[in-house]
Amino acid sequence: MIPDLGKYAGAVLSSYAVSITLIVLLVAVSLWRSRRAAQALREVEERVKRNG
Amino acid sequence: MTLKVLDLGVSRGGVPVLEGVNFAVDPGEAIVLTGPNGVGKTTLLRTLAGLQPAYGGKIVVPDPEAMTYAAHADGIKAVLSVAENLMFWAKIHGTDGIDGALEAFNLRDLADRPAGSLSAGQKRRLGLARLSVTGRPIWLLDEPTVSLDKASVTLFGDVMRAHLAQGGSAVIASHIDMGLEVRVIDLTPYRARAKVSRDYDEAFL
Amino acid sequence: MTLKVLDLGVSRGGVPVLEGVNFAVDPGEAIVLTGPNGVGKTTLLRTLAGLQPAYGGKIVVPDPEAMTYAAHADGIKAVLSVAENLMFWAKIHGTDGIDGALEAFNLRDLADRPAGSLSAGQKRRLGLARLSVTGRPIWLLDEPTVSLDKASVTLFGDVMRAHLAQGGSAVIASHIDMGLEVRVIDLTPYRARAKVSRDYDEAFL
Amino acid sequence: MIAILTRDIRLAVRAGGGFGLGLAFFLIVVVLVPFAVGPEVRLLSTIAPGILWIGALLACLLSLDRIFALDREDGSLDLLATSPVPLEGVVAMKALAHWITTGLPLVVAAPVLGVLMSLPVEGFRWLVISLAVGTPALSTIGAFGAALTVGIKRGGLLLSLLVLPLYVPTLIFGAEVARAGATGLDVETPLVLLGAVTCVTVALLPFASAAVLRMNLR
Amino acid sequence: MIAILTRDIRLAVRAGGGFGLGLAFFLIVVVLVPFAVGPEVRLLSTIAPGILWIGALLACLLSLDRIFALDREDGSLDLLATSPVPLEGVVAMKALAHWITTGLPLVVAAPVLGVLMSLPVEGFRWLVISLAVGTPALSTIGAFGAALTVGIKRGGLLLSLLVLPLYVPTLIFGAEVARAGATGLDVETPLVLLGAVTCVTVALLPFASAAVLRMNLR
Amino acid sequence: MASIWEYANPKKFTRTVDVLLPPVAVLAVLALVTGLVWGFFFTPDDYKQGSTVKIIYLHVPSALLAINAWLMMLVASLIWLIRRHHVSALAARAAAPVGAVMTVIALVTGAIWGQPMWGTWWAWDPRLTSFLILFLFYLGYIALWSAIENDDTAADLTSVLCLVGSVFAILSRYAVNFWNQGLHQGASLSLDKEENVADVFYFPLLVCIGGFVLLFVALVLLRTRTEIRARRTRALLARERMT
Ligand code: HEM
Ligand SMILES: Nc1ncnc2c1ncn2[C@@H]1O[C@H](COP(=O)(O)OP(=O)(O)OP(=O)(O)O)[C@@H](O)[C@H]1O
Ligand SMILES: Nc1ncnc2c1ncn2[C@@H]1O[C@H](COP(=O)(O)OP(=O)(O)OP(=O)(O)O)[C@@H](O)[C@H]1O
Ligand SMILES: [Mg+2]
Ligand SMILES: [Mg+2]
Repeated sequence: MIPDLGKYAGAVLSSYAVSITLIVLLVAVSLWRSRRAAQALREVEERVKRNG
Repeated sequence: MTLKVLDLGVSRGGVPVLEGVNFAVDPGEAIVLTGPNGVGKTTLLRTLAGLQPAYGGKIVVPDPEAMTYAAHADGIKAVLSVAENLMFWAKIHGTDGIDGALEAFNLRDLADRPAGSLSAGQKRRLGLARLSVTGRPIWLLDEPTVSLDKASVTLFGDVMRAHLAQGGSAVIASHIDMGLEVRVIDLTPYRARAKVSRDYDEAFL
Repeated sequence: MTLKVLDLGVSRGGVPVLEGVNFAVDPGEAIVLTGPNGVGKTTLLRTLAGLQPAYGGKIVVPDPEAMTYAAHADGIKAVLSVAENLMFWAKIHGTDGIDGALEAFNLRDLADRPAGSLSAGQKRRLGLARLSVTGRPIWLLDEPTVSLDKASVTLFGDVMRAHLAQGGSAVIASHIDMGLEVRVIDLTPYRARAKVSRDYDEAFL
Repeated sequence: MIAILTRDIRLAVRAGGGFGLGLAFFLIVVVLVPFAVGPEVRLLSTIAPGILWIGALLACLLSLDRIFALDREDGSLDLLATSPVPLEGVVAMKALAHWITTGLPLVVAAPVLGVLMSLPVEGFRWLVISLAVGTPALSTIGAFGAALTVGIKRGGLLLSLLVLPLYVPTLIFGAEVARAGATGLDVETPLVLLGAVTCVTVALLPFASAAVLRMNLR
Repeated sequence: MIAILTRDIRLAVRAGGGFGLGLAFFLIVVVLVPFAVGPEVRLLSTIAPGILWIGALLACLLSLDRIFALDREDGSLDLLATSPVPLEGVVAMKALAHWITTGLPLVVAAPVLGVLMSLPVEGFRWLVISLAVGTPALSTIGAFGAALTVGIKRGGLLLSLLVLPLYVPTLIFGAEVARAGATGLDVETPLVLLGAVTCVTVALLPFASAAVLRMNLR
Repeated sequence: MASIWEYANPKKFTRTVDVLLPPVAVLAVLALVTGLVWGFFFTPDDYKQGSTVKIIYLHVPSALLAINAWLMMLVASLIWLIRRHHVSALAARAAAPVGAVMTVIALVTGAIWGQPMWGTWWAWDPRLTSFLILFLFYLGYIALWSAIENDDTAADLTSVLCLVGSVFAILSRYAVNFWNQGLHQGASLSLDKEENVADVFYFPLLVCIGGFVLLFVALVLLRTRTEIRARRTRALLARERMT
């Protein structure tokens, strides 16, 4: 499956691993924060609506 | 030099604190702002002084450089002497002589003391003495008599009367009675009732 | 827990400020120290609290850890919330619960606010609330009601009365009447008359 | 006591300081050196262990004034001094909090910066070990200096002046370990000495610091 | 305006800071380097110009937070902002005062420290010239950083993080002049560039700093 | 015609993001997967660089984005300073961590590439060095944002920092070039066909760049919306506490 990378396999694979991990982390953190912010806002807005 | 405040709104930390404040202070007049802790006296004074932008309404004053502001932090340098501290502000404002101010606040004996070694009340007197050397007509004072003993409160009252007699004016925030016969404005009714808008803006409220 | 002061002398910056001060404070009793600015109230309180050595005389107290001191600087961290600030001092003093203190000084609504965003009077209330969480019987207070509005002064009076009723005591420096019926000691007569001695010692006076 | 530790760490994190900033400073010093001495790899790798140690030392130094000065300004120190917690404990906890927020991140980040300075690969391990053993001493000594200058407004420079000479033994042994490690020489002797310096300072200096603080509060 | 200059200098002198401390820090950094990298003269004289520049830069950096933070804390900055003096003038005067108390002593003392670092004698002149031309930029850029962080308690580390990248061009050209001078190469190009950087920063940055200060006072 | 500034209304912007985000995100994932799979599995090795040439599909797009993210922040900062639209300031804030991560990816992949190609992880080559400085600028920018409590003040200050920082970044680039001539590749994506990398590498690279750009857009939209909501939450909470 994985193409023959020769003696540079370590370099190529590790750079893909690092980059993809970083990107996935960034996306995950962004999504998580987005969800939390949406949730917090919803709660506050509901409270505001109830209390006028 | 009339200071007019028209429908003024002030905010702190992005939140409206007071709104719809209206008053005018004519030369020779002083007003006292009162209201419970946290109502927004300090915020209002800082806005008048031009240190922060108003949130709504208008401040009308012929010359914004006519005002001077004195807060809890007096701009006193601990390592400079009392006289040196005053002299600096006199030079900055291009006025001459600090003798009058030293005299008025009974600071002559302390003139050569480093300001850092003054007691709380003595420091406060120095802070008030700075007002006289600015030579500006409109004073904005935030709790000026804090830590002052009775004699010093009287001194302050005398200075204030002299200032008003010369056509000066003052806006004073205070909780305690200073023995001045002046107009009192209670800020409690002007508390901001920030409206929450659906299509948010105005910093998203 | 009676605090007794015997012929006490205090000094500041190496200069004697007060001498021959005598008084005793019994449990359930509070005294107010007055005197003109610079007479030495703050210095006396700091000496009582053990923050600086006495210059002469004696402070008799069964347990030096029975006292707690509150000055203008309240030890408030701007980035911590009101509750976090109080909680820290409660933990340090091994007492439990800050609810009573929050309640007593009407800070419940502000509990989650960062302390840096409080107004002058609100900050002062937080500083006073710290006293309750220390759980100590003898309070040494330096101008506690500065910046407080009338309602808060009343709150403070209530807390003080409750403290005294529980057998606590207090030494308070103040220029203004706090609505407490207590013994007042004027420090003016105790001003130090520094004698210059020929064979100098005592830091060369 | 734990309350002091957690409070100090929380304060450091909230104030935007926290773990990141000491690290960033370390990084910057390391980046600036090549700009100043030129980009030749041979030269850089020779001076790398020394410069990394100096960088760590300065990063530590710059955050020292936070240990006591803030607490002094807002009156907390007066209150802590009259609290039931012994002042020695306060000092030790504050030094520990300083180490956790400054020293520890440096130890972790050192290898990355070693790469920037072309440090030979064999040197990495010893660099990290020397920093791990040495930085607690830096924080403890720093707390002592901070206690000495606590009464002085913006005593930053004076503090550096007082503390840097005290850092010399730690620096010499620490850099020696890192240097010997990088060139494959014997690291044992300097490492033992470095450990000894750290042990002695950590054990004894908090008492001196507490005494100094008490004098300063008067 | 002159009043601000004299006051700031007087404050620096009275606070025990003044001329001595920046200098002392410079000295200490220079003294520590041999401890860290080892005592070989050849190595030291190669890195001497760079290390001296880094020392100057750090000495400058450490005293930056005094420019505005103290005035902010005690309310002077509010009062200065509402005074008849334009804020740009205040910033410029304060940067000048900082240069006089920090940069100027470094320029004067550099040759002495050059001796300690075995700098070749021909390099002295260019070291001094490069510092004289470059340090005003350091103070002005520093004042900008100090204005940015004036609202932050103990923003020392953040200040360094913000300011050091801005120092890069000055450092590169300055160290290049000193290095080229020491090895007898052409100094003219980097010197002209260094001068240009200084002129531009000194002429423009005070406006940015004043704007930033106004934003911070709100 | 409606003015573009209408989108400066946070509510309107949020709604637009709600509509725009899913397709952009899907496209980004598609392009990224296509480009990376194509590049990793179906391109030959370079005769000189061997299989390491595959790193180009990560290195070049992230490097491009690292620079362009800063440019975007600069533009957004200018809009905030001149027209005072909050969304613009928040977009700059949202982009900074993305740009910083891109810078890290470029640095790390470059370092890993450098080991086999130049025999060293790191060299003080001008392009590398100026990237490191860019990273420092990102760090300072993010740190300044998080250190200041008042949102508007933070927006003001970081905007000015971005402006001044850009000028100094260009100056530094110049200075660094003067200080050292480097090892690093020159531009190889110019329109001039002659100088380009071979086509086999070129097309998957273009797809990857497209994927990274789309990813950047999606992330900035998402994070800006988050910032807007957080800001509104803060404002509502503050108001609630006040009354
Ligand atoms: C830590 C090390 C490295 C860093 C920080 C770095 C950074 C950069 C930067 C900033 C660009 C410019 C993107 C642009 O402006 O268009 C770039 C492009 C490039 N880099 Fe690197 N690089 C590094 C190592 C390497 C190595 C070791 C190689 C291969 C031998 C390499 C090959 C390339 C190529 C082929 C390009 C595309 C050139 C172009 O299209 O402009 N890089 N890199
Ligand atoms: N940074 C901030 N963020 C949010 N709210 C704030 C901030 N700073 C102050 N406030 C709030 O703004 C209100 C007005 O404060 P201000 O200091 O003007 O009150 P004040 O009338 O001067 O009170 P005092 O009599 O106690 O001095 C207070 O309720 C305070 O809690
Ligand atoms: N470092 C110092 N060196 C010399 N004298 C000092 C020093 N600090 C304070 N003093 C003086 O000591 C005296 C006592 O000061 P203290 O602060 O105790 O007065 P106080 O009674 O609390 O006054 P206030 O009512 O104004 O708070 C004052 O006259 C003050 O000027
Ligand atoms: Mg107030
Ligand atoms: Mg007092």
